[in-house]
Amino acid sequence: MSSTTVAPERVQAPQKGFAGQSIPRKEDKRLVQGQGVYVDDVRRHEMGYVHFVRSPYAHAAITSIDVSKALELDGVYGAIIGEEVAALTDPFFQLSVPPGSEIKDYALAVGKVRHVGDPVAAVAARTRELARDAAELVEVEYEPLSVVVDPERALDEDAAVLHEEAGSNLVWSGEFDWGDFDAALAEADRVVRIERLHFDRFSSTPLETSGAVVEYDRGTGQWTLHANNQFPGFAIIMMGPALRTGMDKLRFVSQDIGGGFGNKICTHPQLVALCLLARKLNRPVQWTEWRTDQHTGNSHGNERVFLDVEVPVKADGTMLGFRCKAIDDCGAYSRYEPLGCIIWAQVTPGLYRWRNVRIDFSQVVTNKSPCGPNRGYSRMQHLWFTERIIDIVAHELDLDPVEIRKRNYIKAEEMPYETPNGCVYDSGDYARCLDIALELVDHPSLERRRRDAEARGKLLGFGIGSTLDSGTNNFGQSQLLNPDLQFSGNNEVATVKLDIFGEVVVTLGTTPQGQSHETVASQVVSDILGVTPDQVHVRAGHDSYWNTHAGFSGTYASQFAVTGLGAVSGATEKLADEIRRLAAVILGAGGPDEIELDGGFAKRKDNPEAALPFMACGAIINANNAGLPPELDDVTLNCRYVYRPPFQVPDKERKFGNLTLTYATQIHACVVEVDRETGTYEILDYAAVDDCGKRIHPQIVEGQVHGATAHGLGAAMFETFPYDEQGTLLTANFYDYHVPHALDMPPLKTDAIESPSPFTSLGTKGMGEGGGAGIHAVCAAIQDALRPAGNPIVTDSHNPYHRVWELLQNPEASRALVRVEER
Amino acid sequence: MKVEGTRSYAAPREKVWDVLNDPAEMAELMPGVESFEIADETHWKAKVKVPLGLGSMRMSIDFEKAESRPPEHARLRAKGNGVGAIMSMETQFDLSEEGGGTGMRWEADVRIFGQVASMGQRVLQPIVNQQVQNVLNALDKRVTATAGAGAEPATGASAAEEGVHPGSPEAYSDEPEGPTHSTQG
Amino acid sequence: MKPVSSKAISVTINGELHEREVDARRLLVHFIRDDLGLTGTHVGCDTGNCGACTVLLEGTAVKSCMLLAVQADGASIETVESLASDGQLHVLQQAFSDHHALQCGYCTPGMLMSAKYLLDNNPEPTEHEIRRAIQGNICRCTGYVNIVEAIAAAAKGEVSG
Amino acid sequence: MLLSEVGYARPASVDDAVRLLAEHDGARALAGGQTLLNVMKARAAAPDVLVDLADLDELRTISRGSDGGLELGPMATCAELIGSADVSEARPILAEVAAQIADVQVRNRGTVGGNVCSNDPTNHLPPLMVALRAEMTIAGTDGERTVPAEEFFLGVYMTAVGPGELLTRIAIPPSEGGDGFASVAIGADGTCIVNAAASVGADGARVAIGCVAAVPVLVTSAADEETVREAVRGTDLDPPSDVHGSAEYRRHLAEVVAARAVAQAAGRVR
Repeated sequence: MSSTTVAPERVQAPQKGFAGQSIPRKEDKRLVQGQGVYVDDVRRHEMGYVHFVRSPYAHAAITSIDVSKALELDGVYGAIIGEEVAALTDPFFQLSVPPGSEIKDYALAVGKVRHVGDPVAAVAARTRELARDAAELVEVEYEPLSVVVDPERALDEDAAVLHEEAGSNLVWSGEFDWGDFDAALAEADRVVRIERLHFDRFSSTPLETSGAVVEYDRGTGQWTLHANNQFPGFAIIMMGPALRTGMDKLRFVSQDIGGGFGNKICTHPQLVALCLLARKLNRPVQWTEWRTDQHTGNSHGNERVFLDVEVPVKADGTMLGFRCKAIDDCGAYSRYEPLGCIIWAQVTPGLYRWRNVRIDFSQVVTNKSPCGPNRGYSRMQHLWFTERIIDIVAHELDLDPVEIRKRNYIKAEEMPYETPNGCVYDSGDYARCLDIALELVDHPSLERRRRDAEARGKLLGFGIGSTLDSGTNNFGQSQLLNPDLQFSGNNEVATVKLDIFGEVVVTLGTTPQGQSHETVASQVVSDILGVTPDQVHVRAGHDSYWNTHAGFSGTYASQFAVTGLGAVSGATEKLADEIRRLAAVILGAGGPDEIELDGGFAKRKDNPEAALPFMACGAIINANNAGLPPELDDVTLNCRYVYRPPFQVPDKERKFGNLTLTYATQIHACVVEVDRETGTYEILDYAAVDDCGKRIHPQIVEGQVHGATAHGLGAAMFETFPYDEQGTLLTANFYDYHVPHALDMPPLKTDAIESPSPFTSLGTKGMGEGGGAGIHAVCAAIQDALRPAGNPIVTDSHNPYHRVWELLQNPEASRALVRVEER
Repeated sequence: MKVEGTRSYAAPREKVWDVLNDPAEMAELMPGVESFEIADETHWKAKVKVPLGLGSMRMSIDFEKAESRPPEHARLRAKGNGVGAIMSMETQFDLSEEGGGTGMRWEADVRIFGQVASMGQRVLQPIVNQQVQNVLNALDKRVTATAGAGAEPATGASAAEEGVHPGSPEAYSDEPEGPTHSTQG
Repeated sequence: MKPVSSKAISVTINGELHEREVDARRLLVHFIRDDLGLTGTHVGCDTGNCGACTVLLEGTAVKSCMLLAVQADGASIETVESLASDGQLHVLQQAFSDHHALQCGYCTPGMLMSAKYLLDNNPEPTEHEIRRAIQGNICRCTGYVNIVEAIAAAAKGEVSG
Repeated sequence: MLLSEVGYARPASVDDAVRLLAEHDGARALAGGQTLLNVMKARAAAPDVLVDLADLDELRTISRGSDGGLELGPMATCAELIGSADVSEARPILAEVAAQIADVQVRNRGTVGGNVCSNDPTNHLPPLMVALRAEMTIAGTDGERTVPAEEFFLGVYMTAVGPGELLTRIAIPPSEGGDGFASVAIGADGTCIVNAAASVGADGARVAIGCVAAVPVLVTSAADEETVREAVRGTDLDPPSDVHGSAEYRRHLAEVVAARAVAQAAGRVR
């Protein structure tokens, strides 16, 4: 059985109340019975099923589109093509400065297609099958153009340009220069140079694909989108101007969402096409993305190349920083981009005391699926890079990977720690987490196990992955990319009310996709109101008409534990205060301070017998309010709170400032065994130690650790989105894109410590995106294992068996990418 | 994907040329041709049902004769549209006299786009080889038959037998006359 | 005998007989979801890999996206909606909740049906047998850790409530 | 994904099935459907008529042949192969390999006949059939014929079962020694990158390698590792490259898994 260790002595004892306890999950009862309502479960009378016609070419001019044969098919309701979209909508707002800002991105391809799977038309029909049949009858003529697949060639003189308006395949570029890298070079005893590192393209591919049922109300001009978009705040900001309508005309509704992992943020193009179709056909339209479409045309994680890396190192192994040129590939369109060009800076030095960092960063478009946030967005790529630096330097200088980490880790006593670019790491004890991870994988026995493996003809290796999960963005960082952007800070909303029969009703602005918000919110609310979680009704899902919708509403970027719960606790405190004020008047107490909330009653502290049940409170305000004194005029027992984290706008000149509020730690340790003959390998032992501050629900936190780790291991071993030279995706479905199944996953050992965040009211930190640690740990372990086989260097984040075999066959090829210069 | 090879026919070069350059004759050679339409001397169209074992794939293919130097060299372009697949092919061959028979050097550059390309990448190359073999075998049979009764193919092993369906062993044997070299490209 | 493009079929699902005319090409999963409105059975892929559509056909676990509805004519099928009875969760459902074996819940119905098929045929599975039994079901949230624990607990009858 | 329109028939006898297959151009037998329906969902191939073999119980039997070998009905599922006492007595390798195919649900539906007749180059059973010298009986409107496994597989998705024909029986001779199977797959029991099945008897090793060509590649040699490897090298394999492995990697793995399969088989010689 997978061992799951929880060591209570390491964790603070649960405080009084429900927060800190693993209570039964509220969501489960409906979900285990198949009673969840996911987007494809939503039905509307006479709705049309939509199928998108997609490009078979990676790059081609559209010379003609003819939908007439499709429209002749019995049961087909209608179609829409790019030209119509161009006439009826404006291009989506671009976040970049020139040249990226000039990109014209529409709901359907206009004039040309830029990746395989780019939608060129959409048809709606009576059944799913008919919609598919009709899509096949749409005749599209293409003039194929030359293709840009390799991001390192995208800016070549002779490279085809995807977006002529931009005049270049560059989306954004900029210099980040913190500390004094030249001085660090001068101070170094050695400089380690790495020619090229590559972070591979993959995505966490939620099991439920994207989709929506869209209705249009002619009378009010309002669209209702039953959509599984996980960041409606962003979608509405993108869609409103494109559709030339007001924000309030776009109502987003969701209940259960089958996983998101960031991949359901950038669905706004498809949603706009559906809005147009619903209006044009005057009927509800339904779209569920096919898995193949999800892979070819939705949202991949960004691919990134790190070139000409230089790492100045002192004789004792202390690293002074690094320099590199990074090229990020965002696929064919910049939909959430270029935010990935700055998000990594939340974790600039990784977990290390590196003070001097210089990165020349550029982002390019290529003829591949557009990218978007993917669990660990942009930080994952960067943290993989910092971990590779650590392990390659250790490898080359023959330093122990544990020792070099401990020497360079930021220390617990240095917290809160300001990074070279002004981010403030709130709390954490990396070395302690590492010690626990080492203990879990029985690190002292490593050399013995190595010999045992050798005796069986195998190569055993050990690797560490250390990452940070930065939670609660300061959207002001967008201004470091484009000073004209008017985004900063962050927010989330919740309302908590006491209803007429005394029910506590909580409404969230978040849009959960499996993160258990109903449960966790109920824990926080019940502790404040003195009721049990069972007595707290948290509305399932999200509805932007619920008055709990703010500009940044949604669930992404490890938001909830701080931002979402900040809103919940703020609203609940307001409600508690109102109840106390009401009860003080009714019970004749001296003031609200003399009232306590306990067991569903508001009681006088000096006389607990004088108690007003919540039901009475709710009834008085809502239904029996004659004769209440004027000082209660503002008591509604329906309290809304917007949580705003304490952020400043960063310094645009220096690209300096605090970009996120909290930093959760993940330290993973991994033992692999490689088969020399075939390059196949197996993870024999795996430990994940997490520190996300105060845990409201440890079991849920652990579940997030398991899931994020699985994503990391999948990306390390199996999951990749490779393209051939004509721009065809080679893993367009789950047959070729191998997602780890139960037999592929090693037993996971988990443990946790709690370093409460000093910056959040509950001491919590956002978490859930730390899976990148798995990629680093596997890379490091493979590199360690292969040491006796020619000492190759792992330079790619994705290491399937054949790549490991190639490292074994030709270790020199990778060794040639690394040089150590003695000073 | 490039496939190329050489082949010998026990028929005079003019005979082979005639078959290869007559669209109607070629239509006979291709498996699964359902209809055929000649637009002009250098352009013709075919609707085919490519037999793929698990079922067939319908495709409409436009052919264009791009280059023609009788009786030794010709180059042909074809572009096919099917469900989930677009095929573009450029093929050329050179005929030389070989004793009483004809030697042929041929090459084809085949590109497949669309869903089939991503789903079928690991089998596309052998499938393209199979299809090319089909055509070559049928050609062998055709020129041999029309060159006169009793004439044996120069290399007998590859002659298709009467009544053998497109999945016949002859069509896919790994003999040297099949594609001798394949590269992704 | 002539091939038909649609057919009247009768299928017993969760004990209830359903008679419908269906196109020959309609997949069983769409028959269950769209025609009968039993939306607990999910679709997660195009290729028969993910197992979210797993149902029991005559007591045997199958992926309902790799069967035509007409193939199920005359058969008896159980879906996730059959598991709980009289408001009482099935032991597997309770164990999944106890062990936090679900997050987004999308794979859960298929996972439960695969687990039920396992325990119906092997009441005391080893961990490896459990993992083999759910190998055809992809979960993207849990890393399977808690799912494996939940099935083991259900097999032992160790559930709350 | 969704199928194109298709005709459907479920015949009650093998004769009816053969007649349906012969009468309809573009008809295809539907066995377990675990490959065929997926291909049809993608519309990568579109049979016009599906002839569902579900009611043909005579195609579902597993029994001992008169020679002590096995007679497999092509409609026997992988799960039935795994659970068969006859199989575990006569040629247990069949059950061992069937247990590595895909997953529980697929093994419950997927059939032996479907696996061999689809002949995807990554399938497990084609090389095994070749290694075990299986004999395939094919019925057509003109009667039956029997084809040895090594002549049965003709190309990707192509077998000796022609239009209007149906595979009706697979005969596996009794073991003359030991059998083995080895593969390198994507993850545990995943799609094979290269696989090999071997049978070792008095006359040496017979090993069939899958995933390296359109059809299983048969190699015979002495049963020691070096000779097997040399024999595999001697076949001049030209395997395809794809996302899961280069041609070079597959060529190398072919040697490794062939040697491993033979070693397993040799270790089981009684």
